[in-house]
Order: sequence, then structure tokens, then C-alpha cells
Amino acid sequence: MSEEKGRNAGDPQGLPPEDESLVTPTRRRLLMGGAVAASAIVSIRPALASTAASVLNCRIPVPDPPHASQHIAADGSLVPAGTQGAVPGAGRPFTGEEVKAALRGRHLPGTSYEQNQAYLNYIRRLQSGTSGFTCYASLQMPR
Amino acid sequence: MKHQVMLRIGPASFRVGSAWPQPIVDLARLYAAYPQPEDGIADFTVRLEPTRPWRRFIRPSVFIGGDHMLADAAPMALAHGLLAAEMGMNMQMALGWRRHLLLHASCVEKDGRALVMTGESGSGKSTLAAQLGERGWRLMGDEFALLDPTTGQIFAFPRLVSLKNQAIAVMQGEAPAERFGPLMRDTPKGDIRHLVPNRSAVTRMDEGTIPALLLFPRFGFAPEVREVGQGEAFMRLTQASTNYVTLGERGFTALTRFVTDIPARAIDFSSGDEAIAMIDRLWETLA
Amino acid sequence: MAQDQYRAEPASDYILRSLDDVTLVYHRRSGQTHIVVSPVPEILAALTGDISSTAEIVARLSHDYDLGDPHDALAAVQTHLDEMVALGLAHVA
Amino acid sequence: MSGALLVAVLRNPASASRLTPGDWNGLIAASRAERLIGTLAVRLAGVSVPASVEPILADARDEAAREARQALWEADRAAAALAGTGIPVILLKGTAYAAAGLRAGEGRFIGDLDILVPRDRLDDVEAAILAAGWEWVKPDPYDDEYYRRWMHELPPMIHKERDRMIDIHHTILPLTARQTPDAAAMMADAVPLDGGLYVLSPEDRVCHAAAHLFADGDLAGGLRNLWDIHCLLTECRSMPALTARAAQHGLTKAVARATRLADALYREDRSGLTAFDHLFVARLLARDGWGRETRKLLRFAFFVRSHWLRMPPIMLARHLWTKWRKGHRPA
Repeated sequence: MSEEKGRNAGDPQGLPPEDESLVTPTRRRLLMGGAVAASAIVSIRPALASTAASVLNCRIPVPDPPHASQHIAADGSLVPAGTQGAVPGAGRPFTGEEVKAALRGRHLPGTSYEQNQAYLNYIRRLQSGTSGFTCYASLQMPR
Repeated sequence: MKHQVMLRIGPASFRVGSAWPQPIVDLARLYAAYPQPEDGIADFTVRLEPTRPWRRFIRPSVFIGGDHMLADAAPMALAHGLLAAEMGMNMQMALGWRRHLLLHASCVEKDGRALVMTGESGSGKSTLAAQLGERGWRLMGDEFALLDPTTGQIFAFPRLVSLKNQAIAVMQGEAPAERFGPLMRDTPKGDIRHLVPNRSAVTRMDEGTIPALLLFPRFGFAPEVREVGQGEAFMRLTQASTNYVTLGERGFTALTRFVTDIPARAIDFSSGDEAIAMIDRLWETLA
Repeated sequence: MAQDQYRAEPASDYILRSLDDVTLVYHRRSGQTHIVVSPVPEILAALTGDISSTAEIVARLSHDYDLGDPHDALAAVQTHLDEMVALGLAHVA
Repeated sequence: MSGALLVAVLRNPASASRLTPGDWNGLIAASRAERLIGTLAVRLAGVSVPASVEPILADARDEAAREARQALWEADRAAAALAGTGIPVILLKGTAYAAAGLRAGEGRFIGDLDILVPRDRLDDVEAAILAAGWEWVKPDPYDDEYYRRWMHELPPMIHKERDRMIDIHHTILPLTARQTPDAAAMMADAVPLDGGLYVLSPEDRVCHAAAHLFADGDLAGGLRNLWDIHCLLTECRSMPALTARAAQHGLTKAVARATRLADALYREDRSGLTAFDHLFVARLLARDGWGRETRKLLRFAFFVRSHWLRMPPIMLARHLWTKWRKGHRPA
């Protein structure tokens, strides 16, 4: 932490003094990041999700059961059955391991090219509260 | 429930109930040398139940339940019931344990000081700990290391070692046959076989130890040792702990002390013997 | 926002711990841990005490540090302050 | 049955000194399953318990204290987000009990942040909350429309940094429910706390808890909600004041039944129970020594009833169909 010596008592405008010679010559350069400063704060988030894959076997239904009748568009969104270019849901949930492998380039088992792309996009868009989210989040955890 | 067993692993005790006899028979055999919960009262309850009533008999399917549960848990085949029971106990620890900072790490002890190894599954931390546990170190745990926020000591959680795939053959070369559980093929985690920790691991399970070295092993790469800064070690350990955030200030104090007091290294290795030689050298110079 | 006055979260509400490469902030009210790097710890220190405007904070910092271009510094401190306000480490007075 | 044991120990903590190890195992499992272990731990503070139970209870008390701190922080953040709109933040449920230091909040499990805001200011609230870092949980337009059309709250939102959910209510029962509580009156009579926060008046707190217990659920977790009501009742100014308020909200029956059930379970005064009430008691106590729910058929009856109370029949049929297809885990 910086020390609090040399507070700017004689600086009523609160602006940096113009005459550099008045200031201690040993000042350390503080990297400010400029006008478009990048974030200098990272907040720790709970790692709970990472346990889903590590201590427990988990799975991801595509789509989640309340929307079982809907189809999946190429971009992974849920659309009414029969929509052009959309594929029906997967017959069984995928395991965490299958999804992990698929995210690294393998195919989800038993899927066509279109299904594989649509399902993976659906999985990437999973939100907290949807079945399979904890499982997917656990696959994303860097260690 | 119809079948049940109670047992204690280090500071945590469990009551496991099952709709089927086999998982309980296996647990009772493999944990025979472990103590019973104090007063007969367990910290956690684990339940192995049929996913639906008829699935107790027809294509039996095990749902892992208990005091603490996770969404998205997949049911398992009854043939993998022992693994389900182990997962159920791990889940209670991961979600419910509050008396220590729980690190997802393996841990071994020598001369009163502990080596902690953390990494994702497949990093080799579990197999390394199991091997060291047969070569003069005391195995403290292959999955969780318990960091005491008050004393800074590590406490053991020497559950059955969960050996996966090639690690099974590796350990069959090191430990006698009677210490192995049944071979479970094609589980969701591959082939699994449990190994009962040796006598000293079980009889000394209540002894805490001061940590001396933190390693981040990585299997499958050319051998290399890299220094890990305190910030990186802190960040990675928060993500390797299931209760860091829930412990609040106690967790913060424990973990900052841990990373400032203990040297940390990342080690890459391509074989167990190579890793053990690296560990011996690091232990000589750092611990 | 530039005219806003800021005050720090009371020092009793957080713990600062310097590691070899970063600084950690444990914030008691939120239970959150923040990993921070310069200039956040310095801004936090400059904020301790009186209610201050962004310009006053920049002035204080420039006594101890070389901030480079003053207008860029003002904008950068403002960005960091906004982030600190969102996390509850600083408050708009 | 461990449900009954849990209720007995909450009612009379001193009775815990007579429990066997088997009782304790059942009691701990049931209190965790009912999310009452924190409350139980607070009630048992100072009572002599076996050495192995002490750390379990201490953990539960710590956990509850942490929950309360976390909940108050979320409330503080919501108040900060809405500060510019001039809309008061009225806290509901667990966060309200913790913020106001009520007995019902002692050791209580607290989940999401629930707040009540005026319906005609919902758009402003939504915009301010989204601007402060919360985002929609479900991107699904069907769910969204369902909520906005039929529910008493906005679809749930979650904070993208803190991972905590907020439920923004504009009234206390779904718009499909047959009772229509007077939300405006509740807001008008809310009691101010520090930090720009409010809680409902003592009588409205009971009305809300009772409405929630019966109309907005299948009584799952009912023992906890009923414990809330038991505690909240002691803070009402008078029974006539409560009765009058319940009548104003169209909640006379719900409040009367909640009072009878709370008295029966937590004061052991069963004198007022009706025949139908006994079914509620049986449902509420349906928990075994392994923490499992028992009495499947009775539970299913309550499940159907809860939906019957709040949905037109055709919607109900559709909803139950979806629920059934979703499958159930044993619990």
C-alpha cells in the first residue's frame, strides 16, 4: 500500500501540481491504463460448479425437459417444431464427458453434422436455472 | 432405509443408506478398518435410491441423494453402486463441509510436513499420491485436503483411493490384491477400482500436519518445473475449493496464509517415476 | 459522474493483503474477495479519509506517484472508481 | 417419523436431551431437508447435546449468519440500484425478517432476494435493475410471456457478477389466483428500516406468509414457512387487527388456517383443527428418518390442489402435462 505522506494540503483545486519540481523526485510511475483503463479488479466466484463434474457425474439434456417439444435452430435457440433449418432435440441427455470432448472438436455421439452444431450452440447458450447449466459451467472452469 | 452402514473418514462421518444390499456390503468390507462415528451420530446422510420405484428391480438405476444434492446428477447403474456411494460422500463434503477450507487436492505427509497436489482430473495428482503412499509417505487423501483456518494445519481425508483406467494397473504393481475393491468397467468416469489406503494412513487419519509444499502436477508433458506466484496460486486454489466463498473471512485468512507461507511449483511429467524423482528433488530443496 | 463526490467503504469493512504479485481485498459486507492491481490499491488509499471528488483523488495520487498525462489519469481514475462503486468498495457520497 | 420429531424439538428444545443417536440422525437429516437446521441450531443453543452434534449445530449457525449477511448485502445492492428512481424497496420473506431483526429470521435459510414494488413502476424498476448488472435467467420468450401475463412477479433475474437471484414482485399472489390481495395497501403501510429499505407491516407479513404457504406451493418446505408464521404471529399488534387485515386482502381463510396449523404444530394446541386441517398436518409432517418425503399420494393430492387454486383448468392441464413429462426425482 502507498503511504499517506505528502497529502496535497496546498492544492485547493485538487488538480495535479503543474510544476513537477515541487514534487518528490522519487515518485513511482503508476500505470493508470489511460483513458480506456482496463479493469484492474477480478472478483473471486464460487467454484461450486466445478464439483459437478469432478465429484459427480453430470449430464445435459438438449433441450431442457420443459421445452422437450421444441426444436433447436442452428444458432442453438429454441424454436417451434417444424421451423426451417431446425433440428429436433436429442433423444437422451449428453454426459459431461461427451460434451467436453465435443467442445474440443469431437462429435456428440449419434448426431449428424447439423445436430452436433445446433446442440453445441444450445449448450453454449445455457443459462443458470436451466437443466444442465451446472454441468456445462463445470466444464468451463479453468483450473 | 433397508441397508445401511456408518463410517468415519478423518474428521467427517457418514451414514449411508441403500435400497440394495451390494453397495453396503462393498463399503463395509473396504472400510472395515475405519472407525465408527462418535456417539453413533453422523455428520452426513447419503442415500442410494431407485430413480423410480420399479427401477429397484428392473434395470436398477441408482439415484444419489442425501443431505446435500447437486442439480444435473445422472443416475448410475447398480453395478457401479460402490462408486455412487463414494460420489455421494464426496458430494456431502464438497457442498456441506464447513470446519476446514476444503481443497480439491491430494495430500501426502513425511516427517510431519505435508505435500499438497492440486489439479484437474487427469492431472495425475491422485495416482501420484497413491504411489507415494506406498513408498514411505503417509497418504492423507487422494481427493480432498482439509486446511484448518485456525492452526494452518492440513487434516487428512483418506477415503478409498479412486483409481481410474491405467492407474489401476500401476497401483496393482504397488499394493497387495486384498486391498482392492471390485473392478467397475465402463462407469461414466471410465474403468474404476478402489484401493484401501494402507494401515498407517488409516490409523493416523486424525493427525494434522503443517503444509510444506504446494504442487500443480500435469501428466502427459515433457518434464518441466515452473515457479507459481502467490497470486496465481491463490486464484487457482479458490477455484479448487468448493467452500472458499462460503467460509467467508475464515477462508480468506486460511488461504492467504497458505499461499504466503508455502512455496508453489507447477510440474509437468510424462511418467510416475519421473514425477516422483522431481518431487524428491523439490522436497529436498524447498520443504 | 465527474462531479460526484466519493467516500471509501470504512476500513473496518475490508481487509487488504499484499501477495508478491497482486493485492487481495476481502470485503466483509459482501463476503467477496477481489484480486486487484495498480492503481486500485492506491486509489483505495487515496480515498480513505475525507469525501473527495475524482480530481481531488488524482491530485493526492500525483503527490506520491507519476501519473503520466493528467487528463488520461483523470479518466482512468474515474473508470476505476465506477467499478469500485459497483462492487461496494467505494460509495457516491 | 422425523417430521414430527423436528417439530417437537423446535417447540420444546429441552426435550433434545432425551434423544437417542438414531433420533439425532433422523432429526439432522429431516431438519436439513426442511431447511430448518439453522433455526433448530439457534433453538438448541445452550441445550446440552452430544459432543458430535455440537459442531454440526455450530456449522448451521455460522451458515445462517453468513446467509443473513449475504442477503442484506443483496438488499443493499438492490436499494443502491433503485436509489435514482425514488421507488422504495420493500423486502419480503427471509431477507425482510433478517433486515428487521425478527424472530422468524433467527437461523433462517435465505435464498433469493424478494422485493415488492408498485406495478405501475415495473418498467423503471426493470431498467434500473438491468443497468445495475442483473440479467434474465431464462431467455425463453414463452416463459417470459407466461410470467408477464399470469404471474405476480417478473421472470427471475440473476446478478452476473454475484450469481444471486432477485424476484421482483408487484403483488403477492399470481394474477390467476382467486384471491386478490390489496398490494397497494401493503405498500402504503410498509415500515421503513435503515438504508432506504422497507418491510411489510406485522399483519401484512402474516398475510403474505399465509398466502404463500397455501396458494403458491404444494406445501413443500411447509414446515419452514409455518415456523415463520408461528414467529410472525407473536409480533402482530392484535388478533382483531390481523383478522381485519386478512379480510381486506381476501385472505381470511388462509390466515385462519395458517394460525390453526401453527398453533397445532408449534404450540401443541390442536383444539382448533378441522378434519381437513388434519390432512395438512399429515402432509407437513411427511418426512422420514432418512430425510425422505413420505406419503406420495397425499403429496400428489396437494400438488394438484395447489395448481387448481391458482390456474384455470385448461392451463392446469397443460402445466401438469409438462411437469409430468419433466419427470420426478425421488426426494
